[in-house]
Amino acid sequence: AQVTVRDALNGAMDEEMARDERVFLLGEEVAQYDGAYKVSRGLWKKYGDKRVMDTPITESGFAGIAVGAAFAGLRPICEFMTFNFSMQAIDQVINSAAKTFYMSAGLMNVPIVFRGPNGAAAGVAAQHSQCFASWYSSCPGLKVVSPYSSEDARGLLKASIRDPDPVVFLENELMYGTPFEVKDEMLQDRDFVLPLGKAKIERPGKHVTLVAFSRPVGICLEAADLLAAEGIECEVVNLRTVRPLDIDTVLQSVTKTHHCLTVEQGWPQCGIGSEIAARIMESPAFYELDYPVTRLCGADLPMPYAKSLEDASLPTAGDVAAAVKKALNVS
Amino acid sequence: AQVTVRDALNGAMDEEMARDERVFLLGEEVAQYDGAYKVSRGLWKKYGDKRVMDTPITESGFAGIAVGAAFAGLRPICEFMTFNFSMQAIDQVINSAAKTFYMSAGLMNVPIVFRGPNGAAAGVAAQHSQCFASWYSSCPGLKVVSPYSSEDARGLLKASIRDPDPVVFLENELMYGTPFEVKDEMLQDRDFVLPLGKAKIERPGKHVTLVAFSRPVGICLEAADLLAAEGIECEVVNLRTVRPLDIDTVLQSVTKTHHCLTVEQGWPQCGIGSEIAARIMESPAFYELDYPVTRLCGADLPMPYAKSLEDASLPTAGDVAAAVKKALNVS
Amino acid sequence: LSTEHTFETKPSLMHRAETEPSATVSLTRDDALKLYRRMQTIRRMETAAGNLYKEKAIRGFCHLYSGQEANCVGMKAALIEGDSVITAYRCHGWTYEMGAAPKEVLAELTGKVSGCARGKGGSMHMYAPNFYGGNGIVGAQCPMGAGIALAHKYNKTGNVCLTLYGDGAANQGQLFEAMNMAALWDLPVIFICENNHYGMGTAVSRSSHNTDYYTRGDLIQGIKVDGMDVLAVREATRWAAEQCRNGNGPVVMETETYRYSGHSMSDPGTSYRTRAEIQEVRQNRDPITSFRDKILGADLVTADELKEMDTEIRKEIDDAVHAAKTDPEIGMEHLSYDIYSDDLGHNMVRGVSPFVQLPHKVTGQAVNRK
Amino acid sequence: LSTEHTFETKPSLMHRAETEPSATVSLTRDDALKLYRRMQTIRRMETAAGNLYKEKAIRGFCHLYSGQEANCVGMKAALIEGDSVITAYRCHGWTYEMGAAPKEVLAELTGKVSGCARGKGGSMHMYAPNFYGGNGIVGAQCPMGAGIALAHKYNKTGNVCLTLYGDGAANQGQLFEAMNMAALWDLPVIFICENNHYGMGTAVSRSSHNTDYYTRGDLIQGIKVDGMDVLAVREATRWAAEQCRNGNGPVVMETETYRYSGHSMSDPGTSYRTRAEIQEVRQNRDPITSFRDKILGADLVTADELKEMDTEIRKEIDDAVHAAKTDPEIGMEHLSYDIYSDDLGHNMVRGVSPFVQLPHKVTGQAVNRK
Ligand SMILES: Cc1ncc(C[n+]2csc(CCOP(=O)(O)OP(=O)(O)O)c2C)c(N)n1
Ligand SMILES: Cc1ncc(C[n+]2csc(CCOP(=O)(O)OP(=O)(O)O)c2C)c(N)n1
Ligand SMILES: [Mg+2]
Ligand SMILES: [Mg+2]
Repeated sequence: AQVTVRDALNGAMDEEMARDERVFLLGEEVAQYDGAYKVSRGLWKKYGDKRVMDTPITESGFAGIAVGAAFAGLRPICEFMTFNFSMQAIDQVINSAAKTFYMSAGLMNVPIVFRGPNGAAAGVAAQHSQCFASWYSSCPGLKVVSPYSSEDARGLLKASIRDPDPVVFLENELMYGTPFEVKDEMLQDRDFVLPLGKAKIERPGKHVTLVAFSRPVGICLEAADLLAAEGIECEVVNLRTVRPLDIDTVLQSVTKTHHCLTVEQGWPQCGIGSEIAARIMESPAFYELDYPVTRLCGADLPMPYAKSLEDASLPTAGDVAAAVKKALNVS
Repeated sequence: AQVTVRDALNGAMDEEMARDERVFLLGEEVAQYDGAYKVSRGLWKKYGDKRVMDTPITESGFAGIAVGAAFAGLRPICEFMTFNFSMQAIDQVINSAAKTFYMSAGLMNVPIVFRGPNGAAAGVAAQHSQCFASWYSSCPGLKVVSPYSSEDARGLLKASIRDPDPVVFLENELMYGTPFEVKDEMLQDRDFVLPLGKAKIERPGKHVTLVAFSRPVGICLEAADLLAAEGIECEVVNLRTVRPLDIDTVLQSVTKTHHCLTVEQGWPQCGIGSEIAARIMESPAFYELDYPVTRLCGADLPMPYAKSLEDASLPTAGDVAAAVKKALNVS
Repeated sequence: LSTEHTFETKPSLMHRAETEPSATVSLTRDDALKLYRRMQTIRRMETAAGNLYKEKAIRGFCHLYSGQEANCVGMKAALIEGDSVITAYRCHGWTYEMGAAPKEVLAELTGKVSGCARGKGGSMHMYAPNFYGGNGIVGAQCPMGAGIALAHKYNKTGNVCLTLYGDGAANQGQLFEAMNMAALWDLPVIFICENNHYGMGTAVSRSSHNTDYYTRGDLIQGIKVDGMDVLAVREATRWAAEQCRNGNGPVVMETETYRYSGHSMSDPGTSYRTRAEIQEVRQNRDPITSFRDKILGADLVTADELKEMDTEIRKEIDDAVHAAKTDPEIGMEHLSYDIYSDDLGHNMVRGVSPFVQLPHKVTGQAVNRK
Repeated sequence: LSTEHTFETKPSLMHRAETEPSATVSLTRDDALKLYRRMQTIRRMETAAGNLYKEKAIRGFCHLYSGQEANCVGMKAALIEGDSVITAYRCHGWTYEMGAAPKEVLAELTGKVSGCARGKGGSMHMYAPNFYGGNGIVGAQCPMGAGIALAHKYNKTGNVCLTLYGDGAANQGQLFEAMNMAALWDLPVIFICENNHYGMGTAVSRSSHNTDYYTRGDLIQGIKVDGMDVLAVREATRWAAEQCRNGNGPVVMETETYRYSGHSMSDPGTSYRTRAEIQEVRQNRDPITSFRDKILGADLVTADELKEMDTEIRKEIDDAVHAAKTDPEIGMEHLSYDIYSDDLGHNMVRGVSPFVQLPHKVTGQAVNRK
């Protein structure tokens, strides 16, 4: 059936709340307003005040409350209205949630999911457009997930909620309304979980590997379509999880295609693309490369508001296609 | 003369405060206590309450106050007792300080320095040992500086205080007491500033390039000594600034040595080493490499407390030397 | 026509204050015209913004100030040269009050080069002299405002900084941190909570365990004023500013106000409150209508004068809308400009791929460069 | 010897509370012995820790609790099965109170495998059943404590969570955020400010515009108790816990106390306060000496008993010190274990170079895994 990413996320939360009494959702506007982006639509009606809690606009406070609740055995889903606001709470995510299991030598695991839209939306300017994938992915103790499709959204969110450790779950506002075909058996299976830390080949191809996560997977698929018309076959790797990073799938693909481009919307420096380039370099697959890894990233500047500038700040399918041709030395 | 890093930092602040009435220092314990690590020793006595301000333990509040003061034309030096605590204030650093000049289309620049010790110290465990170089360096609008020696400390801090834009200045607690020889003319020159964004070749060499910043520069120099005994000549690049990153100096060196290792104490994923690897790959110098870029980093785990584990979490000169030999294929 | 009239305002509520503003307020004919014009201009400007949003000429967020006009207009009328202001994203009215023309506001909303941030900031990031934005992160402007006040004190300017936030933002920890330091250091800052009863869809009683925002500075003196009465607001602000100028700052001020539209344009604003509630405020407490009635009743102005003024304002806004629609966006080369306040030269800013290296230069004023 | 005695304590100060704890407190002989033993054990343990630090057997930070013993001992004595506690880095006393042996505390300080976090957490990160640390970031434990209380409420356990912080931490915004939510949601949490008069080198009057910490929960009821009197602390905690258990939580509690040592061992602790000040407290308000005098005076115990107990305690601590010094550190293979609560297998954790790929497995209890 056709399912939007929003509905997939909503269904995943609904099912996991039904399955496990300890799972609850908290965040700004998640309850009575049905979520700022309506991702939690209907959940408050169904589960009530106890399980779906509207919080004041106090990220550091409610994230800390969520972490404390997880210490004490509950399974909070902590929604950030957007991940930009998670900066107010990032100390709780990193120092309280991610590090405690190790600091306690394996005593106190912290089963919590921090979720919400991440990265650029449309016309929301510099303070509301930051991608946090690379920051969070740098931190041991966290798992960092970023779904692309509705299948991803469903399977990865269910897995994240069931995961015993802190998961940062990076969604994309502009994908919420996008419908994807999801197999009926996946939808019907209440235990449909995707493994965290495993990438998915979204499209096989033999000439070049495109590595992406979240919305840029779609951009890569679009680029692959463009290029297919010219006889270039792209293999599109949807990372799904950026920590642990499924570098093996990337390496296998690169070993086959001998070319690799990474595509993300975050800033270039110390981005996910940088990490992939470095890991490829550190692996035997490196010697299989016919052309250096090319990173496509958000431009290295705060996001401008004006539409033309905004458009130029993010890699497009055209940019990807052009970079692929450059890598393959075709014109 | 021999000058410790602490005294170099102290002198730099002292001189800049004397030079520009708008410069003031605020932070926890910076005034009456002379600084938790005594970096501001004597400044409160000399400049008084107005220019050296003890704050409550409210990072987000006082960092925001500092940013506001910079908006209004002052030149605050905002000390974080350690950068671990800057996570409570990181929204102010990124969203308020770094992005405003661009958001205002060049109207409102924000002349502020955020400084304090960064990264691992000794025996302070997971919450007090994080390196923030890669996070901050990813953000356009910021400059990110990380000195190694007393010369660096003096010249870079003076430059940062004079800089019209927000600078994140990452020191290292374990270096504060380390003495370095600093040329007298540098000490006497009250306008001794080092350019932000320029690396320094700490030691020339022809076989391999070691790239580092902050304390690991010393580790590289130590490794270079070890290796020199075996006839291996390392070129040690002290980055000094991680944003803007002086990749040209790195590329030139690599073009000469054909081998590159990066050494940092932060976590590997999306680290400064990753960025350097990726940038080299994207440059013509890439084709000059005889061996892939090797990253030495903090181990991918929260910092353990026990000494033996802590020691094993950070790259040593021995680790660097072994990796160099591997790269050069010597035993 | 009379040249001056004295009105009775609803007395303010006070917290730990030794003095209080007078409830009896005098208004000159000139000021009556000025206050009316400014409130009406903001109302029309916001209505135009709403329409531009519906026409999709404005993207992203668009937080209208309609209903709250008496706040910025009354407060600004109490300020003196050099006083400064910082607020959150609901900033169109304030940007206008602090000196931007309606056209500069509307063109910023449509992302055009004639906007006050040349289209790079957008709805939430507007600036003007002594006006420090337009800030998009809830609560962040609160310590920043205290910092601006610190600069006033440091430079002994005798000025104050108005630091505005909403009832939702009022729960942010950094506000308490800022208040504590402001109180410790006697900063000339007025923390102003514009209580419009909702933070997005959350009513105050669900976000704040104490909804008397003017008392939430703890030992800091507080005042609550009718935010729908521009004269009361002006008087309360004068009182609060005087406290600060006399070294008795900071002050916490709450204004009781209301927003007519949804939180941002995408919010219909009717799921968490009734249409009747909105209607009631519009009919009985509208800041402009009530002020109009007042000044007409007091013979400070004539209906014709106001009508004429309305026509002028409509014209001004129509022109601004036209410009906002037809002006160009800033040139593409500006994508990589004004990131830092020094020219960095060529190839200094990476675009979306390694093959796109852009130049950097400074084209703005960089007011704090020297 | 009597089996029970009634003491008068200094009445607590109350804020917005309808009831208050009785100042008249009864103490059984058994409890007298127990409270004395526990306070004395902590004192000796901390003295030993200080010595170990001076011998360089303890690295990094070492925040001693000496002077504040009546706090954790009095509070713990008021708790019931299942109540929980979270505090900051000054956690040795609490770790002991919540069930860890002195040896487990001291060995953690020396980074040994017999430590309560097997040497991986160190001074600031210690845990025990229902004791959630040992947290190194000032203020962070405050919302976490509210979250633990949320879990109690959620699970209808009837338990409370004591959430401790210092007078310096009391200014942290996240505390106000947590208090606001705790009040909105009636969480069974007692926010406890251990006011030892200094946050590092900063006296309360320089960090806090309102130093009556028990009133800083705004509408939340507050109580201030003599933190040098273990009986008063126990009574106040009972009262506060009862409020929470009756659904009248949260409560803010301030204890007036004192730390004898510097902030951490590297701070001599004498630049910001006089030696005379410390001496005065030691002589006139020491929680152990004063309690000793009290229970001896009331014939609840004999001097010989206490002396004997002191000898036992000294022995226990000496043994603990010996173990802390001689026990081994955890095996090197644990460097890469227990990062996540699932075994991940081989080559899953990168060491300091790409040539070092380490295995991951779980060796701890992972109490929340199921
Ligand atoms: C830290 C942070 N969290 C969440 C948001 C999203 N957000 C924007 S405005 C708003 C509501 C603010 O309400 P209030 O403070 O009452 O101001 P009003 O909109 O009523 O003027 C929210 C939740 C944000 N911008 N920043
Ligand atoms: C967010 C943060 N900022 C700064 C520090 C450094 N620091 C550790 S303890 C401390 C003083 C805390 O004083 P107080 O809350 O009174 O507790 P006490 O030490 O007196 O028990 C400071 C500044 C920290 N750990 N975390
Ligand atoms: Mg509001
Ligand atoms: Mg204290």
